Amino acid sequence: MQNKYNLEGPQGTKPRKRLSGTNIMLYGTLLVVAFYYLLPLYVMVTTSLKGMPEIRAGNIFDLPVDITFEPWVKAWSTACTGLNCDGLSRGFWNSVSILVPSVALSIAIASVNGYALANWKFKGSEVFFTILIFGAFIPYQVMLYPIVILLREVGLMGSLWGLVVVHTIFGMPILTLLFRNYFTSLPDELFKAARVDGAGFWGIYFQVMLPMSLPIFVVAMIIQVTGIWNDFLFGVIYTKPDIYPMTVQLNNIVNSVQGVKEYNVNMAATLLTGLVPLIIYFASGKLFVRGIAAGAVKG
Amino acid sequence: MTSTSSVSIKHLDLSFGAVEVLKDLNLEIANGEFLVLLGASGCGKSTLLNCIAGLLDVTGGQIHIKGENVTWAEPSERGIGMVFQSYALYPQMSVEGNLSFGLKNAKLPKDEIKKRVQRAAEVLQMEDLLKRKPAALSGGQRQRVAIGRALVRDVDVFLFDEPLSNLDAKLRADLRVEIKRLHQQLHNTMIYVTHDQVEAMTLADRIAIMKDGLIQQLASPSEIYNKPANKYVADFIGSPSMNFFLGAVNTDGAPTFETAGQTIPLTGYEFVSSPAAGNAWMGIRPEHIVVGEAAEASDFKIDTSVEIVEPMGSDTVVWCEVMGERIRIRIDGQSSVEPGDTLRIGFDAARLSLFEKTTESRI
Amino acid sequence: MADAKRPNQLLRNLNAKVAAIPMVATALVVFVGCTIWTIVHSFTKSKLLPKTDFVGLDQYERLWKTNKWLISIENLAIYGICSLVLSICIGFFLATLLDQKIRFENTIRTIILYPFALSFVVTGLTWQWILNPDFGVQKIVRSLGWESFAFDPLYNQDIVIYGILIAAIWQGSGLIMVIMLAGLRGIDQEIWKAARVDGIPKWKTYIFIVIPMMRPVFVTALVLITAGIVKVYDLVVAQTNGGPGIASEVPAKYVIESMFKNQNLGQAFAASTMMLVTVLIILVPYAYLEYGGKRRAK
Amino acid sequence: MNFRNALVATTALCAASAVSAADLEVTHWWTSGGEAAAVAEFAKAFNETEGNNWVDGAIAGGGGVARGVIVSRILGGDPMHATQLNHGRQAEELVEAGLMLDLTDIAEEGGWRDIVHPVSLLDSCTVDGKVYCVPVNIHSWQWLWLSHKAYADAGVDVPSNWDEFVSSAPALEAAGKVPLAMGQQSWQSSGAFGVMLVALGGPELWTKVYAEKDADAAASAEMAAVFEAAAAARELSAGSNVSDWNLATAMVINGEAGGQIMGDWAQGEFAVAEQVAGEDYTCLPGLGVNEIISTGGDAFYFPKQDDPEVEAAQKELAKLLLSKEVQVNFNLKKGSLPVRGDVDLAAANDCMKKGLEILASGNILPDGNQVLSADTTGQLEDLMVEFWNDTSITAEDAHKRYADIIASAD
Repeated sequence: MQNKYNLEGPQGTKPRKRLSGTNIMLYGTLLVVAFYYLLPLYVMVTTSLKGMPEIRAGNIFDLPVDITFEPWVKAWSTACTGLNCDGLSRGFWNSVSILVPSVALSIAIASVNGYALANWKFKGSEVFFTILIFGAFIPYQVMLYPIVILLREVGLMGSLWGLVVVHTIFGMPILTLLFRNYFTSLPDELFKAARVDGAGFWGIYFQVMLPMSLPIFVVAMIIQVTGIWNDFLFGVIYTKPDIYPMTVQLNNIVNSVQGVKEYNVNMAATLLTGLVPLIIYFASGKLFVRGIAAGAVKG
Repeated sequence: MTSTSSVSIKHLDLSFGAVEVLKDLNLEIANGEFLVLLGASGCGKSTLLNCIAGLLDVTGGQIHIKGENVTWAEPSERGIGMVFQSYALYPQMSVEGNLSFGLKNAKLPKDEIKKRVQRAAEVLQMEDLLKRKPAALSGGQRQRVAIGRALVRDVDVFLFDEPLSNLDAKLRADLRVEIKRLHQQLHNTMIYVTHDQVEAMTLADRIAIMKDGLIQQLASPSEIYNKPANKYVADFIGSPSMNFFLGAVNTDGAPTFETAGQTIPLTGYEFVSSPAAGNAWMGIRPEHIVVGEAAEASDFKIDTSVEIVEPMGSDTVVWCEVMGERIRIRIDGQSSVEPGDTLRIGFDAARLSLFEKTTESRI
Repeated sequence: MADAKRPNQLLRNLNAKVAAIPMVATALVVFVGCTIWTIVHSFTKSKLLPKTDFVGLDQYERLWKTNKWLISIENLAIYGICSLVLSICIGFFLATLLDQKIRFENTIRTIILYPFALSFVVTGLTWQWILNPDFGVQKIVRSLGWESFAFDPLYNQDIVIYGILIAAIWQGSGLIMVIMLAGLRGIDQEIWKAARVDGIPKWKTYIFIVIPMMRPVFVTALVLITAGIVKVYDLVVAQTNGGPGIASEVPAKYVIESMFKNQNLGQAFAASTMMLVTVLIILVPYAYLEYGGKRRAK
Repeated sequence: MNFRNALVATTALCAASAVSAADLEVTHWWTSGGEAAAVAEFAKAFNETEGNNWVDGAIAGGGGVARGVIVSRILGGDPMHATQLNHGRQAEELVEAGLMLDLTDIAEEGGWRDIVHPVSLLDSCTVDGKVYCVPVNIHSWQWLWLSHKAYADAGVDVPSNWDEFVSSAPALEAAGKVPLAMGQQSWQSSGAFGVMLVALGGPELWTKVYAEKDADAAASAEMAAVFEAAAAARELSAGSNVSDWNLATAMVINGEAGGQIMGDWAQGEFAVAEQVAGEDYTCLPGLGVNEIISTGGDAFYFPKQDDPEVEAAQKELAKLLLSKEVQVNFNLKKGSLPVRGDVDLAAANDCMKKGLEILASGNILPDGNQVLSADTTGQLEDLMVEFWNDTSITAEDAHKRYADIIASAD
């Protein structure tokens, strides 16, 4: 044994077994887990790239032999519901035109609510907030029908704006909570300083709070975009076929069977519908995680 | 209302629900005075400051600033500037933006804003920092900007809410001097909240010591140190804190204090009123107990055995037991005392503080 | 004394109050108002249109005599308990795996969480496809030579709810994992150092020290999952539409079908009121523990 | 292009006044191949009229899903301009609430009472002497569709009645076929049972139970026999895993299944697959036992609008739906029977002709939807779909629950 100081026994870096039993177990388990979670995505993608004969002959785990994009084209632009054969594309644009105002409106309202609750408490504000949070847990079914009546009374039933209002209402508890917690976590002294500097309710909101809150707005946006995009129940009840969002359109296309069930088209349609939230998810990375953790942990 | 008062607080009450935080508080602060509100956390000192600033709504009483009743006025209308512990700089604005935000809200003309920002930057020696964001500043620089933000408002009353507590010891000492210099330069009224007695002693013209929403004593630093109004103030001010003995004042003949079989003559003690017999606390500060030759010359002397020695460089704190109490004695840092040594100590009656046993107020 | 005028109490913080109008309106009109409206109408015999012919508890009596509702409740209970236990166990287990300072942590977390971004409709359709006996898992296992292998949960009355469960766990366990991981990361690292110095094995540290410390995180996860369980609807509609037969019906679906398909609003309102009661049974003890407890501690 | 369409559609929604008077949004749940082809005939005919435009609002998922959407939209104050609904009791409350357009004037003008045959269809559209809907076709449930290919493969003759069908089942099973194809949607289960009731129990029993809600009849021994038969049929459908009715029909078309009990709309699927009645498939009305058909069918309602121009267009569409040419074209595609007795269906195939004959002979019953409330229909469907899918429910159990539902029906 050669060393500078002629020491005997263990010295220096402790040798590590790369392939220790624990590590094999650990990574083995993770591999199995990753497989389970990825499997459906793999099946969706491969099925959507196969032709129907190949699907009938082979099994769902085989890679496609003849890759065809036909199902994607069909799902996007020609699949039929009744006489409307414009595929999911219509639902896509409907979803977009529902999404944009809903996200903007719900975030605008919830952020101001959260700000008022955090910094401008008034008599009863906590009571309303408690009701609001409690409302997040009321099953939607309880409120479904009365809301039809409410929307009728304000003349918004079946319109795009009706659905926007519904999304704003049901997004409000979680978003208000998110913003309230965030604004509460900001140093109180900042708010005091701004008041000494003569800024009012809106002045502080726009000039002091907003510029500091970009991350939380992004988080709220992620929550809302995925939530609203994925909505099915409100879309089916509060709109009409013209403005059905993509999830409803997807369910329609999959359930409008003409002749044979075209699994490849269905899977392509399913993937297309899932694409927007998936892209948001993969692009936003940590913020997404932060968003759902923030929305959830302080529930 | 006196015309010399800058800030005057009358019968102020504040309660949060059932919790009374401030109770019938009265305080007159003279023009150009540096007043420190001192107390342990939760004593109501910051609350009082927030009330003066208008950041908290009072439950009862009045607040006057510069002769005007501002009890219901908005913070920005009160002619105050405020500096916070956490600096509270707007993180997304440059230093210049931070300084000018309040002025813009007040809709001052552009060139006036520029002039004032420039002047504040000069006073605080931060001309070259104007374009930076707060994140790019050190703690000391940030607090200077925060002071600057109060400065540009050109106000008569400055409110400081523990402005140095977030800084490390050395910076704190530097900035303390700077605030003192600023006060000497500007002659504004300053109300300064802290829990640090060194800051209070060094900065204040007067100190208000608060406990449980009440002012315990409002006096100059030296009076507070030498003649604490009650046992709480006596205990709170001074480090290490005062030693106390429980005993009784005897007025048969020359007044004496008797405890643990010892009789301490009180001949040199300045009683608040004529001495009365009864149970009382006797307090003596560690630095007022002398040893060695000086002890021999004292009004009262006694032998004691050293238990623990804490050398601190400039001086040494010695712990020993005297008359049934464990006490601290501050002696010169160069003296060589070892645990187990016998030490002769003594003190003068003039240096003592006596407090009535139940009310704990000075007698 | 130059007294300023005392501002009107109602007008104080006026801007804040104006800004809170949407919240107040939502809270009062939608969450309180609509709920009360529904409960009141659950005591009527409203059919297609809401009416106020009160019939007492008739709707509830019929509800609890209806097989479909009983099956719905039973399914909800099985689904609820299983998904609660499985989500929390799997979520916590995965979180501890990811907490082992492994390589590719981000990749693996991304893989486990991505289903959460997908809607229940997408989830349901995907798993409907994978579990299809003629094309999916069953066919593959059979083609490997195990001819008698049967795995057709979506076509088998007795296990269909577990087929839905598989999809639900796939979709939702990532969320629980992330919450648990956040909880694990929030634990003071010195606990681990102390456990190592004391020679306590890792698994024991997790079970006896870490889990008790993460109580609030578990409670959060519990509430979150429960709230989701009661609402389960899209997944069932997309995956089985209640079938085979009525073997995978759930309360939310019962409500919507009574409401719109069977045109029996009173029945729908009674069923949704029962759903609300279920949520209350879960929520009230939680709120009491979380907030009542804190208040006492103060 | 699609993008533009979507934008046009959504902007049009935002400003109701921008909708041209002649754009009519029509909702229906005809989404299968044959159905879509049939409804296209309506659209074509309507689009050919001056300046009018059919905006299709198909809703997938069958009547159960679609009715909810349709009703909630009408109640929500945002009605479509015209909609399919089964006539009968489903729309009762909507009419009573004054939400539907009164068509009495054009009905009288067009002499509907004389041309609609059987006239009971118009009666179903009439509330308090006023006409609120247009019947467009007659659908009968009572058909057994048989695949010639399946029987040829199994080497047995195509059965000519239910008993033969049951006795030929083992041969089909031996050939790897499913004797009876059944979709798993609840309305199919309930409908198939209704067919067996009419065929095996007889029309009198049916009328007593469904129309008169006679609890004793519902609990009777005759009824028990029907349940036994249904339980036997359940065994025959064990291998049928599909959900949608047309997928079950596809099994018959492909020869994977021997037969299917389904309404005459199944014919549309055979037509789309270019199969010929008598050659590729056989249809047995009343399961070949009791040659009786029910005269249910679809009707169009026109929710009230404020705009007089729209109302004019609605009435125009209403008239059009009953016109001879449209009736012929539509019903040929749909596989249903026309509601006018005076049209020439020379192009009709064997099965339709059989239907027309029975219709002419007067062996008709009303449809379940005409006599039962949606609520009772829903309860029966729930029971039937459960019974049909869960072999642990015995015929006796199901019968008992069935009798309870009928006893409390309104």
